[in-house]
Amino acid sequence: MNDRPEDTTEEAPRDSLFRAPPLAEQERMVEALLFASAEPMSVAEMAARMPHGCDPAEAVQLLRRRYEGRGVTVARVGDAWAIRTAADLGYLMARETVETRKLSRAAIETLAIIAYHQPVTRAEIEEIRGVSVSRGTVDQLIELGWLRFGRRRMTVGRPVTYVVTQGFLDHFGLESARDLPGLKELREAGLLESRPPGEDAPDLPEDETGELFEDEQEPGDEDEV
Amino acid sequence: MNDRPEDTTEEAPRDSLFRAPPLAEQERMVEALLFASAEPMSVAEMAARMPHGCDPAEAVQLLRRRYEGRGVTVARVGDAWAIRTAADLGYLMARETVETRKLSRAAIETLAIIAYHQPVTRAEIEEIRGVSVSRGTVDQLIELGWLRFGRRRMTVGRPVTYVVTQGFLDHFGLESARDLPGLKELREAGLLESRPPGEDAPDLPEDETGELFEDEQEPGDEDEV
Amino acid sequence: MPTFSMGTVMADTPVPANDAQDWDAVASRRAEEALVVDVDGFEGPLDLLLNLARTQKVDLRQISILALTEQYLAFIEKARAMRLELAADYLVMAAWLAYLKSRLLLPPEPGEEGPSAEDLAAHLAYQLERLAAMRDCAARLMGRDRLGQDRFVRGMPESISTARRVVYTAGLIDLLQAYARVRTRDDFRPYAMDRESVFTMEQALDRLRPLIGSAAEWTDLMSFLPQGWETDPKRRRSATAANFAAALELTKAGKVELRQSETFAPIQLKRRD
Repeated sequence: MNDRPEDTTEEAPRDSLFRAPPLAEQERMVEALLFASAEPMSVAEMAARMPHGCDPAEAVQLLRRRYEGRGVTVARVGDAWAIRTAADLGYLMARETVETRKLSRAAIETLAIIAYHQPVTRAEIEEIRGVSVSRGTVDQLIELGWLRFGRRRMTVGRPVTYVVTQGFLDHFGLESARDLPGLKELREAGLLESRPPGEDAPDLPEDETGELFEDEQEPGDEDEV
Repeated sequence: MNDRPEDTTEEAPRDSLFRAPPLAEQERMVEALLFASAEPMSVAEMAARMPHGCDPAEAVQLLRRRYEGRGVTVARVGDAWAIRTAADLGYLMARETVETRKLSRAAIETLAIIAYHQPVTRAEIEEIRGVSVSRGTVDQLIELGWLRFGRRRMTVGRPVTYVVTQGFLDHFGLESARDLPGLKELREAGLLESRPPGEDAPDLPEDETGELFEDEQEPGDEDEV
Repeated sequence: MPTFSMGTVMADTPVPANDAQDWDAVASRRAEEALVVDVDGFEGPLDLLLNLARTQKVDLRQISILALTEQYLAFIEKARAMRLELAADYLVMAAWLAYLKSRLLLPPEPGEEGPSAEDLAAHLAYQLERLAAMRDCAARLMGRDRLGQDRFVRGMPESISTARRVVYTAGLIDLLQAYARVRTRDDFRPYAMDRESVFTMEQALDRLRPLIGSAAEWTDLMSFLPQGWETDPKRRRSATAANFAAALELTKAGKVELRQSETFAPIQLKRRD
């Protein structure tokens, strides 16, 4: 690192008393400064910290070349310099954690009704469930890609209908919604719950209890949510 | 960068679906991660962010060699890694230093005793210093992130023990507690025992002798640091 | 605490060193310092002993404990003569050293129990050596290239974030069961009738919702028990629990407030406006 030719000082004869460190050493200094600084640093700021006679402008160019293609780069920020993550590696900094959550009872029931009765209107779903269906539940199911709007029903008010999607079929491993077993088959398969409604409420995970207010309201209160 | 030989995937047949990026690319990733983080990062943390099949442990070794003699260095801190400025360039940044709270002599000595004798109980620290340890001393060291509680000693009263932390290693530039200066000499001189070498200390209560075998480790063996 | 001169007793002088750097510097300056001692500058009797031991100008392993004992006792005497208040542990140490001195000077009594005077002296010498070693270690530690002083961390750390993505799990069985549940709700209603002593939370909710409108003032939750459920203990218990759970739900929904002045005191409910 001290292999810089002797002539460096000749370039700055006025500083002969304070011989500047070799350029390679200046590059090290700039590297440390840019690394540790909390703000981008101008050449003047670097010079103020470096020994007399240093040329941070040249050192920063050396450093910049050294970091070409590396995991970080020496970037120009206005008239200052900063070390930044290489753009192509930004994704490493933002890790995604996947959290699995159970679908709320309201959502799964709504989904089931739509799967069995599609195309089905909101009023019909509410009639079957005996409670209103909140916009949030439908939105969530649409966002999950399991629900979409079908054609409007040709009745008074032309209400929208809901149908399940291919994504729904894929997720639940179904060829088509018609393959869903009927009530009789469900009973035979032991899938009918033998508990009266309401009793299973205490078993529900915490966040599902809230649904009583968010979701299951008497039809008519619906839009207050 | 893509000159990785074809047979690499054969080495890890279970990962054949997810071919790891070339090692040079992994080195870039580790570089970006370590530059981005102010805290030391463990190999496991890096691996969690890097693509499947990466080997950050090997990549970090490459990176460490690359930065030898540079303005910043790749430092091992316990079982983690961090980039820190080279110690010889500290004077450049010194003005950035926020005046840290001054440590009392009691705190410094207590810290040294814990580092060299860990895991160590309060009573043992007091024995060595010949004075009681004030609560403020330990609190201050814990607040600095240099101390934490180790396992309780399996003796009467099950006293808590103190051990030093990763933050301690980072602060004092130690790769591990084994690298404490003079540790080997002290051990050889018998100065890390609770009594002079060869002395039986017949006046000690019986249950304290067992502890030497059950729980106490030499500082160098402390893997938790 | 006053400072005072120790005359010839002290050849080098401990200085109250309250921080690392001063302390480091002190080590080198010590020899030239004036012979002024601040008792507060000592970190206990062992520290004082160690400083006295250093005046013997020998390796701590060759220290004369007898001479050290005399030095310590002389120090304490002097301090007392100057009417300095000494902490109890200095006096305890003085007493112990006086005992040790007599044991070292007198021939051992036959049949004497416990460790010999030489063992005690050796242990004291060991303690001093160990303390000196730890001092040295502390100085070496503080003299290392320290973070924030000689070595620096990244000044512009990037946020390394961990985003949370929620994946909903729902299997076919969940779907089928949900449908079955919805479609067979009516079938089950008669079963609920069998459990005549059970008041469910949903029932309590249905009952409370219209009632809370009138609870503009704090009202005892127990007053909301349905008729016919107040006397029979079994029914009362169930209705109380259901009412309480329902009240919590209503509180969570922001419809009512609950309060209880102390443990076991009546729980009171008020409408939230």
